[in-house]
Amino acid sequence: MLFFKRQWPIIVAFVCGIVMWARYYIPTEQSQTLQDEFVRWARILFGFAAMLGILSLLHHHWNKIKFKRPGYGFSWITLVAFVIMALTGLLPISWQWIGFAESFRDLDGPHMYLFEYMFVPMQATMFSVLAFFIASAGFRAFRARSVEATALLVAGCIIMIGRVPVGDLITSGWTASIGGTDYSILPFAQVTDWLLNIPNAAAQRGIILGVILSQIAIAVRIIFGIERTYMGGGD
Amino acid sequence: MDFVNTILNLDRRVIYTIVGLLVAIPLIWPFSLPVIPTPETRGIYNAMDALPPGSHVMIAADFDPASKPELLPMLEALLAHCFIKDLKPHLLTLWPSGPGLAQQAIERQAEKYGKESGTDWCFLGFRYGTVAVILGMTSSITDTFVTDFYGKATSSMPIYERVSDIADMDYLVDIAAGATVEYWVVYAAEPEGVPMGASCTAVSATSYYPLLQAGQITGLSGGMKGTAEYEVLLREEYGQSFNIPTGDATKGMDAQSAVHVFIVLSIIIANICYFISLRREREERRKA
Amino acid sequence: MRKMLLIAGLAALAVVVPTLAAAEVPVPIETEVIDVPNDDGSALGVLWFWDGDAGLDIRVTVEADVTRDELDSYQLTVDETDLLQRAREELADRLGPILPDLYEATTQAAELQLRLRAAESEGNPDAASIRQEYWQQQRRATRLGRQRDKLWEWFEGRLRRPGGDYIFERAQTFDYLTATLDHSNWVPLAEVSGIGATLEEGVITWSPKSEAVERFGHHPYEPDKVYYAVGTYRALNPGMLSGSYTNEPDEIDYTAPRTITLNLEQGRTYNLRLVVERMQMDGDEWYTDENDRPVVLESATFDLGGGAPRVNFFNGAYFNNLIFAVGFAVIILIAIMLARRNPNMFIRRISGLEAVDEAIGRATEMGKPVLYLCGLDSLATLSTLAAINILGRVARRIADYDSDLVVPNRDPVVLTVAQEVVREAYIDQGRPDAYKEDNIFFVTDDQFSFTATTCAIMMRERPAANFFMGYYYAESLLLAETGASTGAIQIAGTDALHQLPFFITTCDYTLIGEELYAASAYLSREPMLLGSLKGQDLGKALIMVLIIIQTLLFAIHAVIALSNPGILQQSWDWLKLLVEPL
Amino acid sequence: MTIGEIIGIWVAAGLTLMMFSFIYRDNAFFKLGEHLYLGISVGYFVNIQYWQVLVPDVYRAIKVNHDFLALIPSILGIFILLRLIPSLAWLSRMSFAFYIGGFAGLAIPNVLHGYFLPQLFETLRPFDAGWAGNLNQLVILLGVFTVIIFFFFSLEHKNVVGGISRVGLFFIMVSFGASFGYTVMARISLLVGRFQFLIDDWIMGVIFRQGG
Repeated sequence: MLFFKRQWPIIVAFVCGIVMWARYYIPTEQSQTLQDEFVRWARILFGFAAMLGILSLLHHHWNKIKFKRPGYGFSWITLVAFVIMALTGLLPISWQWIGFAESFRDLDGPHMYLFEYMFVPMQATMFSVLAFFIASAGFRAFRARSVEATALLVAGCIIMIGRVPVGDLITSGWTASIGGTDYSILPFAQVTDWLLNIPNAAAQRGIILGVILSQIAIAVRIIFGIERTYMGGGD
Repeated sequence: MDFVNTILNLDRRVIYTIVGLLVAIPLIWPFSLPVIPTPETRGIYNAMDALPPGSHVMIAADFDPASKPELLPMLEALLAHCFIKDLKPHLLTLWPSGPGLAQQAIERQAEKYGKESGTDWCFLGFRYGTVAVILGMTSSITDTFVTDFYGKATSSMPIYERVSDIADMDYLVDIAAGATVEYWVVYAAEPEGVPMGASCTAVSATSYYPLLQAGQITGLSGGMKGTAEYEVLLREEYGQSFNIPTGDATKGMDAQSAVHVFIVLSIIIANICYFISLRREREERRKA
Repeated sequence: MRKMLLIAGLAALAVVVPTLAAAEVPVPIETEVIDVPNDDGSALGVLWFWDGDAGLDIRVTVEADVTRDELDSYQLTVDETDLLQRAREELADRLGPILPDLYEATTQAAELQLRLRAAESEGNPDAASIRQEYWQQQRRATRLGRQRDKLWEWFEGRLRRPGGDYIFERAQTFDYLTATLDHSNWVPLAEVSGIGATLEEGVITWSPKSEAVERFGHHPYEPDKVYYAVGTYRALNPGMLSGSYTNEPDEIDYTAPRTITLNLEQGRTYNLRLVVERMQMDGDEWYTDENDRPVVLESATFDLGGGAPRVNFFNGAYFNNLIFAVGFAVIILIAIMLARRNPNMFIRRISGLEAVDEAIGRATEMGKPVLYLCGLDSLATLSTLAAINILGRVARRIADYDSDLVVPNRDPVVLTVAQEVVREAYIDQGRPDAYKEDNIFFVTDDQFSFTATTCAIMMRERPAANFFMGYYYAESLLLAETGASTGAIQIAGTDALHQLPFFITTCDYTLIGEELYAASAYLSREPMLLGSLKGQDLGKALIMVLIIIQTLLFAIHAVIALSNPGILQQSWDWLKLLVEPL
Repeated sequence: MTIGEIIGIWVAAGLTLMMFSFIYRDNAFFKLGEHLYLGISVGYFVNIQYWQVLVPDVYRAIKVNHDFLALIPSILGIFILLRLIPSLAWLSRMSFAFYIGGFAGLAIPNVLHGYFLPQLFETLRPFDAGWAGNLNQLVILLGVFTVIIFFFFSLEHKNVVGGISRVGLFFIMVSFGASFGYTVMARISLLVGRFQFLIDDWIMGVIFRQGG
């Protein structure tokens, strides 16, 4: 039993990993079929893995209510909203009464109505709140504490101006004529382009090459059974 | 309290009010700053525009409502571009909360340009698995998406008469709020040799410049500005003949500019005040 | 397509009198049919050379002979034919009454929708009743549509055998092939040149359709030669030929394709020929007649010989990939093995870590607590593990200095591990009595509520030092800003690239990306982390060596090789073998 | 505009303001909104799950296409769900090992081919783009090299190496600055989007009944 709990998953990971890796270099039809079938299975597995997240979240809120943990009232809201949203989509309900009918195609019904008027505004607002905090942090916390932070802030400000229409306006607004050609005094747009396309691309490439190496390292660790975090705790 | 201390201890609510006003006022009374398209966005536009009519374009709408203002107008502009040029878009999403917005966008545009689902376009919907889905489509689209979003069998659609996998596509666009651009490049565009463009949220725009620089993607549209540029490019060329209204992203550019200027100024002013106060502190310490 | 085949027929005539035609169209002087290397045995490669430029007005089509042998594999057995016949009849019986209704309902719904929209925009009071009617029709159409789809599903289900064999499809293919062979044994595999294509020495320099370019490859033994890969041909749809193809929705088979793509069969020998045609020109483009078809002036066919697609068992184009992949894997495994033997491998100083002691010292001086966050992710994330490792070190220092450590948590599992690590640290330093379990607590798992609570703690207790290690999302800004406004020393470490800028501008020290892993490996000395860090370093060293070589080559070229510009190209060709993705 | 839409827009506007109340401080309205959002989104995902995974990949595959091979991943999928039951949690390892192992194997050659080699290739390309292009390429070469040195942990950052790594750090900072500017832009775009909704759809469209 212990063999199936501990060694067996490692063997499975090793075999799957090596096979999927080696098949890449083999161009036959069977090798392609192998990958297609694996990918199809994986798709179904991904679906179930996503369900795991949903179930554990519901479980968490259910427990909160059951043991009357602080703030359990809010968990009721989550559960009720979940049930309504789920049922409207799973059951063949559609808007039958006048007034609601024309706003959505019959295919959608109340499910898409809730999506449009509740899910979308709340998710969209969640992160837009940060705009206020960024502005306040601009005053209160973004400081040029060191040379590095200064470089960062200067580049950031150039991008912020150069990547909106104001930057174009400044660039084309103030020009000086040298030898018949107009040169911009404050070429925000050009400097922004250069910053993004050259130094930024270089730094990102350096980082990416490193990240790819670490991705490969992790993949190798998983295949050879050295990295086992995916197995979870317990024996 | 003098100026320096006032700035350094400015109440949050003052700043919040200013930001709120700076966003609201340009939206009510726009001053219509000109949006000048950058070469990055042109890279996508030109590649799309050069495709002969009847070409197949795969558009992945990998975003959710959290980045709706940045990317939904881009999706609509791309779809409009496809329909204007008689290209056949294959729309899908790898994000579970993506289908809702994508559905609205494609139905709106298809209705406007009078295009048929199944012949002129196909909305494949969503499947779990990200990389698994992309890899599946490199071998067969109709096996990966057996049915489209509306539950119709894809294998019997006229649009899949001539194309079977990603390699048959003439162009790929990923509209991404996350890291999906990498997956599309690594598992689809690069191995299948299909040119690709990327439209992403501003947050991740910088990380795709190496891809652009190496020619792995033909163009890059970052955030609401990129979207506004695309809208402007489309309107410049087809606005009159197809009656395209000013896009939402273009309308938002005034407010965007105003707040940017405010934030840049506030960072500069606050830093100057910070250094003045630092020097004062040092002087006081020297005195003491 | 029919016309196309007629053209092919004419071309066959032209062979009989080659002296006439050959003077008009370019003659390929050397031809060869090869198996396409590195593929799954589904394509043949065709090579040909021109004497000079072929010109814009030349169309080239590769054709293959397909004989009736091909039909055998699609032939249905008697039982299958019988089954198909019965299923078809039953389907027709059941669909019969539905289809006219469905057609009517959809047309009416579409009509009503237009009327409805018009009525609404005019503010017509009838709009409500039209809407009622529209919805009635729409619902009817949906219901019938669903019935039709169900019937199709049933039909498919009856004819599909386990393992994916779909009788209906096979029968169709059989019909397609029969129809094709009734016209000719020669089927076009590919039309190679379009408008503007120039063919020089068998190399297509430009082609109007991007897909065509991908079909070119280099000859495996003579890389200067380019072949064109052909792997499919299109068979005709018999329904299409008899003119019954319509797009009406009441036809059962309304989505039937006009042609079908079939693959060349592995291992079978095909005879190929090249049809070269000179087209009538209209400026730079081919002239098209009233049927929108180009006009052929002259044509000739040339036998290419036979060839059979073969399976290859190794994709030679991926050889450099294999070298890199195996190389990295071996390096990483060896490095981990070495780290197991010697856990004291060298890792450079990391300045953020050095600042830890300073920050804790200051907190002790001021008599204030230290706040430590392990990020917002679960234990499955690498950076959370790194944060836990660093927490151990911080806790040890704090136990020495005798100040308070506050650790709010978002994940219950991380909480348990964090408590464990801190308790161990206090015991190690001989201060088990100073350990306060209540200071390491669970807040809530809601992202922003967690942030708000943590910010409230910062404002209330005013810790002298804040540590933000692990993975963060959009809340990084809120946390770091609040911390900065309380005047605390802040040290952050994360691999969340998008959040790093906020930490860098608001914190005193920041561990950037991989530095966090390095710090964790440095502190924990775990062979897996240490070994793979070392392995990756070797990989980076390789990249750096390549960059240096390239720069040196450039310098040499700039300084001495001006007299021999070929040197740079040669060395680049050599380097390209290693790094070019094919 | 229908009654349904009007009610919808009022609800959406109310929820938007509820989420905005977090600016003032963490309060009951925000918590309410947050939990409501959680419930709605989970309900939405369950639907996606059902219609886009269970129906096409499991039900349709087995019932319609008689593809009984699909049973194996379905069973493995149920194993994943058993992770919630502690005594049977170990069964989920089988499924995780299968797909995490397989994808590790898939990733190595694919990432090399699609990402690593093209990026390396582009970095090492010969200098042939005119003097401005060459200069830019030199900057890129320098940037990539110094950034890699910065993330190189087997050499002490002293003397020359220290100097080089500091140049690398400078490149990283410029790139982070760009990312910083862009992130600010993203957040403001979202705010602009919300204000567009509040002003155009709610205040102008519903309250003042103007426009479409």
